[in-house]
Order: sequence, then structure tokens, then C-alpha cells
Amino acid sequence: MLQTHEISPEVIESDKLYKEMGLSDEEFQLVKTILGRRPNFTETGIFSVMWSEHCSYKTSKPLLKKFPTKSPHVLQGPGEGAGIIDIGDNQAVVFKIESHNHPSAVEPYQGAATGVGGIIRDVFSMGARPIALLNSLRFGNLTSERVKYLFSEVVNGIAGYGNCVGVPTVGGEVQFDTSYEDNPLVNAMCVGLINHDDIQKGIAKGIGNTVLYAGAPTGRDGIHGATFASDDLGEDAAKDRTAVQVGDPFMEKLLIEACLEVIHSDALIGMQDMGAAGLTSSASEMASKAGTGLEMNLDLVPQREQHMSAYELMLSESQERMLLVVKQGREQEIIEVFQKYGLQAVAVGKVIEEKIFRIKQHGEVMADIPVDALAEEAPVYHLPAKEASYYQAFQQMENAIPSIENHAEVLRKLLQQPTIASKEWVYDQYDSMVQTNTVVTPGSDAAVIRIKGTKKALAMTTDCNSRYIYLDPEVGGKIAVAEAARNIVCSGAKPLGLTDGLNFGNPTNPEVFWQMEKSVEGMSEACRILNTPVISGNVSLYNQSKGKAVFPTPVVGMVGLHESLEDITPSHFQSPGDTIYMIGETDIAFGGSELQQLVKGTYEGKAPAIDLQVEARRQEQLLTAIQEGVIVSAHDLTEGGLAVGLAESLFNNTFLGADIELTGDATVALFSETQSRFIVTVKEENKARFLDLVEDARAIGTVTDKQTLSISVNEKNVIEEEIHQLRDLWKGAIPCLLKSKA
Amino acid sequence: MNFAVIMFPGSNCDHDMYHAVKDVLQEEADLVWYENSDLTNYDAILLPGGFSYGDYLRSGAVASTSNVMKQIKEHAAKGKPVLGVCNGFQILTEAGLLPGALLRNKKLSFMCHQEELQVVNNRTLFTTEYTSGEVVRFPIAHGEGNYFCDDATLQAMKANGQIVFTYQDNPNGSVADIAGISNKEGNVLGMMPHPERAVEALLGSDDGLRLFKSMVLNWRESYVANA
Amino acid sequence: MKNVKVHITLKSGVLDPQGKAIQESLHALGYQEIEEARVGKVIELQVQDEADIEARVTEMCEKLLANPVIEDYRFEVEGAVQS
Amino acid sequence: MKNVKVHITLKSGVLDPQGKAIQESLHALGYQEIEEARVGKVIELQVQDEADIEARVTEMCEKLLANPVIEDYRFEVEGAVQS
Ligand SMILES: Nc1ncnc2c1ncn2[C@@H]1O[C@H](COP(=O)(O)OP(=O)(O)O)[C@@H](O)[C@H]1O
Ligand SMILES: [Mg+2]
Repeated sequence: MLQTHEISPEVIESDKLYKEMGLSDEEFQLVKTILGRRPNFTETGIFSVMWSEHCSYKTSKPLLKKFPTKSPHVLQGPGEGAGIIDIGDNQAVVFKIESHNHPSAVEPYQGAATGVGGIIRDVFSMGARPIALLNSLRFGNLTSERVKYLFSEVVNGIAGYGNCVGVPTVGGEVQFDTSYEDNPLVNAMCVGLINHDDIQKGIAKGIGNTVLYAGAPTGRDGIHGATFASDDLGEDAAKDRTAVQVGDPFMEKLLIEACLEVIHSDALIGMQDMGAAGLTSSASEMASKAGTGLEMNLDLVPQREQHMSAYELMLSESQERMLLVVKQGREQEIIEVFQKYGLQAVAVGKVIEEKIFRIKQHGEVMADIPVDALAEEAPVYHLPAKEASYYQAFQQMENAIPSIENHAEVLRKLLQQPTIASKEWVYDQYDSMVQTNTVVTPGSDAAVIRIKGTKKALAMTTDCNSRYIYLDPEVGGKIAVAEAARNIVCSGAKPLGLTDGLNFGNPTNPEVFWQMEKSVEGMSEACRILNTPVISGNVSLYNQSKGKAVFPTPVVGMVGLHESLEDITPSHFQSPGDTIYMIGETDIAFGGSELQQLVKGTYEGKAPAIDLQVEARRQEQLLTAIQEGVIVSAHDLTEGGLAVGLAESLFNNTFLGADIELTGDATVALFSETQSRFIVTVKEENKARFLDLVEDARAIGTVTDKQTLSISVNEKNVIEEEIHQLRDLWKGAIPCLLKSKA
Repeated sequence: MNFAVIMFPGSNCDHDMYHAVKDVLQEEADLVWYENSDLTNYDAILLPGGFSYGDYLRSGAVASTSNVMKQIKEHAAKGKPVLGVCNGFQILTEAGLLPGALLRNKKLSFMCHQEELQVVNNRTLFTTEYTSGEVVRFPIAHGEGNYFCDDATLQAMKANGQIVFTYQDNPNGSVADIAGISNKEGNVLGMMPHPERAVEALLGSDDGLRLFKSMVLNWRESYVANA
Repeated sequence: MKNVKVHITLKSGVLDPQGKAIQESLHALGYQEIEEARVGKVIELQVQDEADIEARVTEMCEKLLANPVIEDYRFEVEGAVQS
Repeated sequence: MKNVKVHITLKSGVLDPQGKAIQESLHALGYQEIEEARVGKVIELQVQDEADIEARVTEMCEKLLANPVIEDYRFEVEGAVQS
């Protein structure tokens, strides 16, 4: 740990201490130019956190510009705590995703818990009531004790926090792959609901107005967490104790209620949560956005520990803290609201005209920095990209069909692959129903939350198949967006927009930067064609350990709108006699597939192809058919292909089965991961209308009451399995892996 | 009928309870902050679920020592209905209004899903709209719902008909599959499953609605009888 | 200022699922020698000096810190044991 | 058979929301004399006699019982203190 008391500016420069804090030589020179002098210790710390990737997006900014962010419905795009989309009737939906990868690698319970806490604050700081949580998780294989520990504790931490604050955790995804062995990914998404008139911004306007600090006192938690999150995870990460932040969901619950009460006061000017880089980033960003300056007296900041230095107070990442700007003279009415909930709120500074960020402690000026230098004027890098060396080789590979002897046995094995297996062990630990709005609980394509007092509902999902993105970042990026939209459409909703969580390795590695660039381009194109603007997001880089990057994992969190509750469509089959249709043709697509992993133990070749125009058309037609009421159930086909999709459609019921007849190559028909495909069920009387509305549909069988999955290909029976046996394998896989000894 | 839904710091099913009574059942209800509250004019008191005081120390422990408990005890002593759900149940046992205690679930983890319950006693103020032995579906959502009491207490409860709901497929290790119990007089009910989450078919079950309806009908009967 | 340690344990006869889980994982890790594991709590209080500290702490335990239905407690005031 | 008590406490500086809640509710109950409350765990193990019991328990603490990132531990083997 760096010494925190008075190291002189000269020593900081001569001993290059700024490097330990994360500033490069050039960046330090730039700081000197901006200040016209050497920065002192506190200032060096402030610059280093504000110019870290986490706060400044210095290497990803040029890429993020590629995302389409506008549409008539977007009320707030990227830039604030969270994005906002209009859903009519004076209401809007607010959402954002955030990563907490490195903290979770060190202390999985608290890392995940504080990740949830942070994203909730992002949403209610906009003035929205948090109504749902989702997550997207990546771990190594469930064979090592460490991975099992990380997985269990991350889930436990998400549950511990989310359940206590009373926001239902309604969905998410978990995938397992060797590349995440030491560097798990923990992304949390929060969705909120807001009335248009309640929208808040994190701005420090009005010279002379008061800066109010609310919530938990500041301790030494997570000092340098922001730079830590932007750095390679060293071998000795577990020893980096100061980076561990501990969450208090009870405090957060009180903070939610107090903040949502305070927004109704016209004394409130702006509000922002203290996230990464704590007091430093919230205060300087609020001023920068308002074109003002800000002065703070650290002696007034509530402190949990003794003798905290200015450096520590400014950089602490203690949780459950908010910064408010309040009209001068009206502080007391705001303070009283916090007091009702037993929370501290104290004036710690004021808005000043001079565009300076000035910090005082013990009567001395500890930092005096031009505000814009910290935020808008942070350096931006255009890093070189280089096509990954494996890429051309993969592109040259033929679309081969894995050779399989026993298709039924392969289906049983696929259902036990942890990425495909039931995630009930995970989501049963989450309170998915609190707030009594959850119409579709975890276990379907998308979760659905009704909006009380209206006939509307919101669908939400997180998706990202990082194997495809590894094989072909551009195509994989398109697929990630398309898959999320497919899940939303299957639930009967129209996709509104998305939030992205970009998780990559070290961007200074040109091949990693190429993965970033290409996947962002692919995602952007899909966003344009599918009409889903990006309204918020998060970047997490340096996800690697022992020099090897994780699979490129740009997670998509998407939200859609049901105009009517009647449109809510289950993903599972519902009643015997319904006809099962497949929408879309099947071709040979095994690159990055679960079957490839099963047979070859690796991912290679081309990613499945995707035609976004076809995708868009099928989604539109399916949604129209759902809205006309001719669809009983709808499910998209993803990992494991048609056979897995059919089995999944039967697991929710104890009395149904299916008879399926297919043609062509059995392995392709059953397990290919061809994109843009759906299976839907339709009642006899609606078949004609369905076929009028949906072009690429073909009947493949019927729902039965036999409780078996029976599939024949070219009139030869290849699968004849009892549903309950398949279900037991699928449900038991993850609990079984967690119990078994490595 | 006039319901008070008590809000403690950290309660998080308070609005759900309110919604069930006010919007679905269409009875009078207020959300009542635990401090400085006057409960004398309410006909029934509802203690909602959540994590009062973060469930730190023991779930329900801190809330059970708050001043409002005195009024709740007085209300109960008059024979008026008190319903505690989930954290509310934990508060009632901690406060001594109901026997026993709630330990951590046998499998240690929090669990949330629908469970089947059997209505064991349909003669309480809360269950007359059910038939005896009927099986209903309510969601559970708890980490500490493993009901415990000593053997003597269990025998006494059985003899008095205090076991109101049992699990068909015990999820948490509760003694005698207990999901909900009443006091001897039958006017205080504590249960881990959430009836307020089971009042609309849209959300998976409306079996809980009859619990609230029972409260209203029984109140009307005694009100009309006394009038 | 006095340092008071309140030890809270589950009554014997009350099932301790957490203790059981610890015992099982220790066995799984190869520590077969563990016959039993039970988990208790220690609440460490810093208390301002006063005459009847032991009576006061006893009260706190009865009112809040321990649940007599399932738990036993004892405490030490800076070394001196009191139960 | 030996009785081993493993005491697990949060490292100093680590937020202890539980302790804070206990302190506040003791205040609310009128025990203003409480300056601080912190919560720790005690795991009581019954261990079969063996030579290297202390080394083995140290291992158990490191591997399972304590979380070295945020917790400290110490243990006593039937009276003999070992940290
Ligand atoms: N981490 C998680 N948290 C909550 N729910 C999850 C999680 N992982 C998976 N689920 C749920 O399991 C179901 C299946 O997930 P997944 O296989 O990823 O679906 P899909 O392929 O349709 O996106 C979804 O309903 C999802 O919400
Ligand atoms: Mg799906």
C-alpha cells in the first residue's frame, strides 16, 4: 500500500510514484501542464482515478461512438447514471448494466453484492424506482474448488444484496468456460420505472448552492478500486486487501426510499451516486456537467475511521453514499427526509463559479484542479488494432458436421453441460417476486414485469454468447444483440433498447482491441437494423490473468415493452394437440457450438452466420402473430440447437411430450446452432392465420400428452426419451457438479 | 374493514401487502411507519415481509423490541387479528406473540418459488374460506424459515389446533412441516409463505386472496353480531 | 471504557445447519477427525464505565442479544467471566 | 477428543453493518453507554486426538473456516491459545 501522508510533489515525480497509482509518464506530464506545476499526493490520486479506464473510458470512447444511441423514444442516452426510454403515459423505463469483475475475483460475495448495490444506485439516482435486477455471469469450469467457491459466493452475494433491498432479481445468464477460470465476470443490470417529471440529473448547478453528502460514512474501503478495476489482475490479487468494499443492503434500502422522497422537493438540484472513485468522480462530474466548479471541506465529511487523509477520503469507495446539490438555504428540509430514515445527510461544500475542483482539509487546500481536466478533457487513446492470429485459420475451416453415433445420448449429455443445464440452483436463491409484479419468473427466455395500474408490461433479458464472438467478433456481436431481441420478442414484447457491458482483456494488446472494435461494430449494425438503440453501458477491460484474456464478452441487457398483458407469451409448450412449428431453416453451424465443445473439447471454425434483415423480418412477423393471439408459446433456439430447445419447452410441465418429424442430416437437424430460428406452438384453428403472418415457418410435430420426447429424422426414430429423465439430468447437473469433489 | 400495514426500516413487502388488501381486495388500508403510530383505529394489523433492520443479529429481533410492538400486543390482547408474513412471522416469534423461533433453512440458502401448503386448521379468523385439508399454492421467499420449537410446545400447539398451514414438501426443515401457526386464541397468525403474493392469477396463484377474505368476513360477522 | 464479549450459542437440542455444513465440508476436504462443528456468535461491546455494567449487559442479552427459545449466552467483562 | 474454538473476526477497518445495527438498537433501547459493537463468529470443533492438531486446524481455517480477505482468525485448543 502506498504511504498516504505527505509525500512531496518532487518525490512523486522523481520516484515515479504516479505509476503505482496508474498514471503513465505522458499522462503525468499532461497533469503538470494542466496545473502549471507538479501535482501533490492527493491531486495525483484524483487524476489517476479519474483518468482510469473505469471513469474516463479513455481507450473505449472512440469505439462507443459507433453505437447508435438515438431514437424518438430515447429520453436519456449514455452519459448519465442510466439511460431512459419513454414507454408512454408519462412513464419511462430506466436501465443500465455494470461490471464488478475484479472485486468479485478477490472477494466474490462482497464483490457481487456491491456490484448489485452500485447499479441500483445508478438507477434510483435518476429518480427511478428500481423494479428489477438481472445479471450476467461467467466462470471457469465447475471442476476446480476455487471456481465452485467463486460461483457459489457470487450467487450468494447477489442474493444477499438484492433480496434485502427488495428489488426482484428476475433473470440473467451464466456460462462456463476455461478462459474465465481466474477472472470471473460479474455484470449486474438494474431496471427502474420513472415518471417523466421525476427525471433527475447529476448536475451541480446554481452558484452558491450547497453540496450535501448523504448515506454511509466514509471508510478506507476500496481505495484505488477504480484503478484496480482497470489493471491486470495480479497473482497476488487476494492480498490486495484495501480494495475490498463491504455492502450494507439495509442502508441501501433506506437510501432508496429517502432519495425517492427527496426528488419531489423543488429544493433538489442534482443527485448522483458515489460509485467508482467515490467522492472524486461524483463531485467533479456533477460540476463538469453543469459548467461550474465545486468546493468541498473534507472535515465535514462523515467518517467511519480515524485520521483519514484527503487522499483516502477522495478515493474511498465506501458503499451506499450519495451526493446531492441543494438550493442554498433549503438544506434542512432535505436533511430531515434522510433523518426520517435514520440516515445522515450533511452539507460538505458548495457550487462555485470558478470551474475549479477545490478540496480543503484542516484549513488547507489539498487539491485545486480545473474541473474539466478531470472529466471531459481526460486523455483519449486511439489504440492500434490487429486481426487476431487465429481468425484467418478459423475462417478457412470447413463447416464440418461432428460425427455422432447415438443422438439420444448426445442430447442427454448436452442437457447436462453447465451452460445449458437448468440454472434453478442460481435463481431459486433470488427473491424474484417481491414487489408483486413478476409475471414471468426466471426460467423463460425473458422475464416479464407488469406495470401496476396499466395494461403494460416490460420484458427483460441479458445475453451474450462469447464463443461466437471469440471465433468472429463482428458476427458474434451481431448475434448477441439479435439473441437478446429474440428473447424479448418470444415473450411477446417489442424490443426498446439495450445496455451493453463490454468485458474484454487488455486493450493495449492489438488483438484484444481488434476484438473490441469488431464486436462493437457488429453490435452497432444489429442495433440499427433491429431498432434497439444503446442507452447506457459499462466497459471492463484487463480481464485476464496469467497473460491470457477472457473470451471477448460484450453482454447485452435488453428491455422490451408489452403493449398489453394479453401479449405475454410463455416459452414452454402448453397443451396437447398444439402444432409445433419451426421458424427458419437449419444449416450446418457447429463453430462455437456446445456440440463442438462436447465432441472436440474446443471452439473453432466459423461462427454461425447471421443475416440481420432476415432476423428482423422474422422477429417482426412473430411479434405480429403473437399480438394477433395466434401463438400459444414461443422459444428461440440457441445453445444445443433444436433438440435442446424442444426439451427445454417441455420441462415446465409434468404432463406433456412431443412427437417430432425432421428430415436431412440428423446431427444438423438436431444440434446445429443456426441463427434466427424459433419454435412456436399454434392451435389447430389458428394455423392458417399463422402461416399467413409468418413466412419461414414449417410444421415439425405436435405436442402430446405422452410425456416423452420422440424425434424421428427421415422417418427413422433417433430420440425416444422420457421427459422426467431428461428433466432430472438437466436440473441436477449444476447441483451435482457443485457437490462433487474435484 | 381497516387494515394497518406496519413499515419497519427494511420492510420490503409492505407495498405488496398494501396492494393486496387495498387494490385487489378493495378494503381500507394504510401504510403505517413504525414510529409515532397510533393503531387504535385499525381492525387488523399486518406485519409484512422483508429484512427489518437488515435482519442483522437475528431476523425480526430488532423490530420486535420497537415501541410499536406494545400497541400490537394490546391489539392482539383484544382478540383483533394480527397477521405476520415472513419477516412479520419472525417478528411475532421474537416478540413472544407466537411460540418457537425461525432458524436458517436446512440447506442454508435463501429460496424463492411456489410451494404447496395444506390448510390444517380452517377455523381461524384467517382460514374460514378454505376447506380443511385443502392444498393451496403460495410463494415462499426466505433464508430463515426453518420453524423450530421444543417438543412440549409442539404437542401443545397440536392439541390447541395452532398449526394452521403445513408444507406438502417441506423445503426448509421446519419441525412437523410447519408453514404457519396461530396463537392459542387463533387471532394472531404467523406464516413464512406469502399470501399477499398469491392474490392474482396473473402472477401464478390467487389462493392467498381467501386468507384476506376470511379476515374480512369474520370481522364483518363479529362486527354485525356486536352491533 | 470496558470491553465486553457476549458469547451466544445455540441451545443443545437445536439443530445447527450451518455447523453441520461446516462439518461436512471439512470431511470433504479430508479432515475426517472432525466429530462435530457448531457455530456461535460473539458480540464485542465497548461499554462506557459504569457501576452496574454486569446487570446492564445481562438485560441487553435478555432483551435483544440472545433469543432464549434457541440460544444460550454468557459474557465476560474484560477478563472476568460472568454467566 | 479435543475441543477447539476458532474465533473469527472482521479485519479492522472492514465495515460491520451488523455491529452497527446492534449498536443502534441498543441505543434505541436506552443503553447509551455502548460505544461500539462488532460481531464475530465462533466455530466450536470436536476433534479426534492427533499429534499435529494445531497445524491441521490452521489449515482448516485458511482453507475454509475464515475468509482471509476480510477476516482474521485465532483458535484455542482446550485452553491452550494459538494464533
Ligand atoms: N444468473 C442468473 N440469474 C437469474 N436467472 C438466470 C441466471 N442464469 C440463467 N437464468 C435464467 O434461466 C433461464 C435460461 O437462461 P438461458 O439459458 O441463458 O436462456 P436463453 O438462452 O433463452 O437466454 C432464463 O430465464 C434466465 O433468466
Ligand atoms: Mg432464449
